[in-house]
Amino acid sequence: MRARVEIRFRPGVLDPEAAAIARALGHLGFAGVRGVRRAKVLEIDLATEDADAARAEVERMCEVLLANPVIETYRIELLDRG
Amino acid sequence: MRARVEIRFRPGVLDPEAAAIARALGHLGFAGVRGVRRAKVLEIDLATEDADAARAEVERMCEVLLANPVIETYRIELLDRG
Amino acid sequence: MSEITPETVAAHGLTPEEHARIRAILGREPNLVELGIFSVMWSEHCSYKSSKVHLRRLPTEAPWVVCGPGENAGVVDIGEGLVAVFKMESHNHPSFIEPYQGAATGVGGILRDVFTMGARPVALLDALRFGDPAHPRTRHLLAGVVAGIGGYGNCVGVPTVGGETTFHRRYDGNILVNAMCVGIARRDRVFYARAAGVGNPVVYVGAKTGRDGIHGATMASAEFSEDAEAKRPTVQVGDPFTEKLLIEACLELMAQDCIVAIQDMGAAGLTSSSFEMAARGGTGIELDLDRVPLREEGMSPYEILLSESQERMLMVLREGREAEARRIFAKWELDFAVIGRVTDTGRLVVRHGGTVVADVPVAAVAEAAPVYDRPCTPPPRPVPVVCHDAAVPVTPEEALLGLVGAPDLASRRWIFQQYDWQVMADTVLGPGMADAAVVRVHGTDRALALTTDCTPRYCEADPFEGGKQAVAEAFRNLCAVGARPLAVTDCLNFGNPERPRIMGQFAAAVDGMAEACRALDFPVVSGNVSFYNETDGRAIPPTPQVGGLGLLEEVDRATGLAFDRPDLLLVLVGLGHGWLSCSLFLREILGREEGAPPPVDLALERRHGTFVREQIAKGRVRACHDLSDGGLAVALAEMCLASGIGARLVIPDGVPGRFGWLFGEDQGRYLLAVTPEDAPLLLAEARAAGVVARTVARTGGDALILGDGPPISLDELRARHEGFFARLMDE
Amino acid sequence: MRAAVVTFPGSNCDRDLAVAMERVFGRPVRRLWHGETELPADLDLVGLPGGFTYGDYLRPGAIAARSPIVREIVRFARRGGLVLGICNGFQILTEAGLLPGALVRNRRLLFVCRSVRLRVETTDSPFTRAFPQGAEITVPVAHHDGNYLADAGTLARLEDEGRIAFRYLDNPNGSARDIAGILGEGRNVLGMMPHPERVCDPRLGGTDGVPLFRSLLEAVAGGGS
Ligand SMILES: Nc1ncnc2c1ncn2[C@@H]1O[C@H](COP(=O)(O)OP(=O)(O)O)[C@@H](O)[C@H]1O
Ligand SMILES: [Mg+2]
Repeated sequence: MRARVEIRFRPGVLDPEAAAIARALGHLGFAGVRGVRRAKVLEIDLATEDADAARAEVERMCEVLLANPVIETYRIELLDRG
Repeated sequence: MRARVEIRFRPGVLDPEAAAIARALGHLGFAGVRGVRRAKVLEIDLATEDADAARAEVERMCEVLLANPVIETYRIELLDRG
Repeated sequence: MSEITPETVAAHGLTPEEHARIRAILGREPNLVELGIFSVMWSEHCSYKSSKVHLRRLPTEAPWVVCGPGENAGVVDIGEGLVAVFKMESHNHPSFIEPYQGAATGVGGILRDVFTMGARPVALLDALRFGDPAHPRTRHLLAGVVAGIGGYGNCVGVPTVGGETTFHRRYDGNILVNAMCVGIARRDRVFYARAAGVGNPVVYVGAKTGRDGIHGATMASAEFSEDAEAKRPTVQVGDPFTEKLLIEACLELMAQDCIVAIQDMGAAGLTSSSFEMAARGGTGIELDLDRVPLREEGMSPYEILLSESQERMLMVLREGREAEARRIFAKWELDFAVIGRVTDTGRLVVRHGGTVVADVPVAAVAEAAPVYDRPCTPPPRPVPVVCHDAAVPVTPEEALLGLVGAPDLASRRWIFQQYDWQVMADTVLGPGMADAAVVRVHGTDRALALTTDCTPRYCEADPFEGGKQAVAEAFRNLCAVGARPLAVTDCLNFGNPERPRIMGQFAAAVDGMAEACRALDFPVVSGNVSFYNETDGRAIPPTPQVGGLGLLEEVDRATGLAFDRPDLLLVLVGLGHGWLSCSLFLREILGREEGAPPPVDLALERRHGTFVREQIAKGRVRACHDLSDGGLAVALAEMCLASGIGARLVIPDGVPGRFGWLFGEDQGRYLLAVTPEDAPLLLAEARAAGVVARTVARTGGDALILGDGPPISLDELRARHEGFFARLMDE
Repeated sequence: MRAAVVTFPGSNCDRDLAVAMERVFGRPVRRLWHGETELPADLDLVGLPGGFTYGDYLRPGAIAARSPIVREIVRFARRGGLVLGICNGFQILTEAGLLPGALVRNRRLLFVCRSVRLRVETTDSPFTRAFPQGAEITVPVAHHDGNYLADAGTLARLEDEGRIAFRYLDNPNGSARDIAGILGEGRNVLGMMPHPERVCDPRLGGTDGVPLFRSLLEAVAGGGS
C-alpha cells in the first residue's frame, strides 16, 4: 500500500521560502503571481495492504516524527500502489 | 486561478533525505516501511482566470525557476481557487 | 556482449591508436565493460596523459615532505609527530551544469582524498572564478556554488576558512570551482592506497551505488536500455551527512590495526579505485559485483564499475579483521561489504552473475597508458605598457574608491558568511582577517596557515611570469601571517590541450611555477589538472591555481590585517617601480587589459618573506598585509577597513608617478604596522638584511588620506567595499 | 560539576562544546553516544551540541529528538537536571518539546556565520547568573535555521515569565522578538542559537561565552538555581 502525506505550515506561520519564491517570480517578470504556498509530500510504501491499518500507521508516523504540530499540519491520502 | 506544481527528483537521483526519513521510521518501530519518496508542492495564486494562459505561465515558471531540469521533473495541475 | 565498433570506441573518448593498444594488451578485442575500464583509466582525468611530461618538471621534494604527488594527497611534517595532508581539486564542469550539487560534491570529493590518508580534515578553502557579473547566469551560478560549498562543508563540520573569488567574462561559459582540503594525522598513522597481502579482503564501505554520473561517453551506445536518458542522471547528488559518518567511521577504524590500504572512490568510482590500489601495490584484485551494495535494481556490470556515486570508499583489510571493521561501520549505519580479494595474478578480474565480465592486466594498463608530448606554441612575451599620470582622468581618491568596489576587490563577506569558518574551534584567523587563514593544530600551540592564489590576468598575459607569481603570492601570503611556507598543492585549469597555443600556455605556466617553487623551497606535493575548459573554441585564461600551506610554531604570533590602535607606523617592505602594466588599476580605472605583468624577483621574494617572518616572530609586527591587486593604496585601505582605524599615507617627493606609486603592482612587497618605538629597530634590521624598507604611513582617525588629498572616510570606503555583492545578490 | 555532551550522528560541535566546558569547569566532560538508553546517574549538566544531526533532514533536530537518549534527557530535565542546547541542540530541544516554539529557515534563506551582539535579558537562571544585569556580549552564530517562531500566547508567556535569556541586538535570522535563546519553564533548560563555546578562548577572538559556563559552575556549586 502506498500512502501520501502532505505537510504544510499552519496558516499564519510565515514561510520565508515561499515568500522568496513569490518575490523571485515577480523579479523574473511574472507579474500575475498573487501568492505562493509550499507543502512537502512524502510518499511511503507500506508492507500492509489493509487500508485502515495503513492509515492508522501513517497517522502515528506523522504524530511521532513527520510533522511538527507547533508549525505544521498534515493530510494523509492512501494511493493504490502506483 | 490557482496552480499546483509538484516537483520531484528524476528517477535514479539520490535522495538522501528520503532515505534518512525511511531509516528513522524504521528505528522508531515502523517496521512496515518499504521506502519513502519526497516531492515538493508549490501552490501559486495567479491573477489570470484563463486556464490555458495560467498553464503556460506556470510552465514557464518551472522552466525558469521552480524546477531544476537536471535533476528534477515537475507536474502542473490547475485548481479552482480553493 | 555487444560488438565493439569504431563508433563505440570513439564514444568512449579513445583514439583508434589507443584501441589498437588495448587489443595488443589483451591479445583480443575488449568487451564493452573492458572498453569502459580503459576509457576511464586512460582518460585525461585519470591518466594525466597530456600533462605528465610537464608535471615532471615541478620540484616535489624537501626534508619535510613525507609524501609527494602520486597518492591521494600530499603529506608534510608539521612537528610534534604530526603531519598535514592536503590537496586541491577542480569540479568545474559539474558546477556549471548544476552549481549547488556540483560544488557540494567537489567539496565531498576533496575531503575524501584527505581522510582516506588517515587525516582528520580541519580546513577547506575554495578558489572560484565566475564570468562577468553582468552575465545573466553569473548570479545564479555564484549563488548556487556558494550555497553548495557551504551546504556540504557546514554539514560535515569542517570549517571553510578562505579562498579566492574573481570575475571575468572569459569564464562566462566555464566557471572554475577549485576546492582545497587540509587534514592532520599522526605521522606514524598515514594510510596509503597500496594493495598488499594475497588473500586479504577488499571491502566496500559508505553509501550505496546508483547510476550517478556514469561516464558521459557511454550515453551514445544504445544497447544499454531504451530509457537510458531517464535512468542515468549525470549529476551526482552529495550527501554530506553520510560523508560525516564516513569520516568518523574511517578514522575510528584507522585507530585500529585493520587497514592495509584505502582509497576513496572518486572519478570512475570502483574501477579506478580498485585499479589504482592494485597498480600501486603490484598485485591483482578480484571483484564480485554481486556483492556491491546497490541503490537501484537491474544495474549492469558496466554501470556498477563506472558509477560515480558519492561517499564511498574501498579498503583492503587484514584478513580476519572483517568483523571488527563491520562493527564500526554498523555503528555509524554505513554499508559494509566484502566485495573481493587481493590476488597475485596481477590482473583485475571482475565477476557478475557468476561469469567473468572483465579481465585486464593491471601493470600493463598502467604502463601502457598513453603519454602525449603535445605540440606547444610558446606564448609571446608581452611588453610592459606605461601609464602616465596625465592619462588618468580621475583623482587618486576616486580611483581607490573604484578599486575597492570593483568585483575583484570588493568585500567577499556575502560569500564567507555562508560558510561556517569557526566549527572545530581552532580557526584563529578566518576569512577577511588576514592574508592567509590560520588554523590551530588542535591540542598544540602550533598552527597551519593556508591560502589559495592565482592572478589569471597575469597568466593570460604571460603564463610563465603568471605561474611564478601564483606561487610567489602564496608564499607571500603565508609569510604575511608569520608562517614558514612548507609546500604547495595546485589545480591547473586550462583550455583544450590538443591546441598548441593552450599547451604552450600550460608548459610555460608549469615552468614558471617550477622555477618559483625551487627558488622558494616550496615543493608541490599534490595537485590536479583540469583541461578542456573552453566553449566554442574560446578558452578560459590560464588559471594555475596554487594552494599554499605554512606552519607557525607559535600560534600566538599569527598576524592579521587589522591594526589594534592608532599611532602605529606603517613600514613598506620592498621597492616599487610604479608597475601599472597589466594591473587591476589599468583594467578597472582605465579599461585597458594589456601589457606585461609585474615580474617576480624570486631572490628578493625569498629575502623579504624571511625578513617579515622574522620580524613577526620577534613580536614586532602588529598587523601585516602583502601588496597585490591594487597595490599599496588598496592594501592600506583593506587594513583600515579591517580595523576601523584610518591612516595617512605620505607620498614621497619625487615619485615618478603618483598613480604608479599608489596602485602599482610590483611584487614581493608587504606593509607592516609597528609601534614608533619598534620602528627604528625594524628598519635597522631591514638595512642589515639588505631589505628596502621605509615608513610610509601612520594610523589614526577615521579616514584614509592619500598624500595631501582630501580624506576618504572609512564609512564611504566601507560602503563601496561592501556594495558590490550587496547589489549583485540582493537585487 | 559533572557534565556530559551528547554526540548524535551528524553532531559537529560536540568536541568544541566539551573543550569549552572543560576549560571553564576544570574537569573532564563525559561524552555520550546517542544510542545510550540511560544517562550516568550522577550528572549535573547535559549539553546538546551544534551540528547537522541526520543532515538536518526532514526538519533540523527532528530525527535526533526521537533518539533514545533524548527521552532520558527529557526525564532528567523534568527532575531538575540542567540541559543546555546550542544551535542544533536548541532545535532538538524544541523538537523534543522541552522548549516551546520552533526554529525555521532564516528569513534571508542563507546560512549565516558571523558574530552577533546579544543582550543578556535575565540573570535569573543557572546559565546567566554570572553575567552583569543587561550585559551585552558578542557571540558567533552559524546556522541556516535559526528563525525562532512561536504563537502569540507563547511569546507573551516567555516575556512575562522572563524566560527570554538572550536577545539579538542585530537580528541575523528574523527571529520573533529578536529571540536568540530561551529558558524552559523550570529555568533549568536553555536553548540558544549562538555558540558561546566558540568564545571561551582568547585566541579564537573572544571570551564572552565564559560567564555562561561559569554561571553553571556557580549554580551547581551553590546547590541549584
Ligand atoms: N570563495 C571564498 N571562500 C572563502 N573565503 C574567501 C573566498 N573568496 C575570498 N575569500 C576571503 O576573502 C578575503 C579577501 O580575499 P582576497 O581579496 O582574495 O584576499 P587577498 O588579496 O588577501 O589574497 C580573504 O580572507 C579570502 O580568504
Ligand atoms: Mg593577499
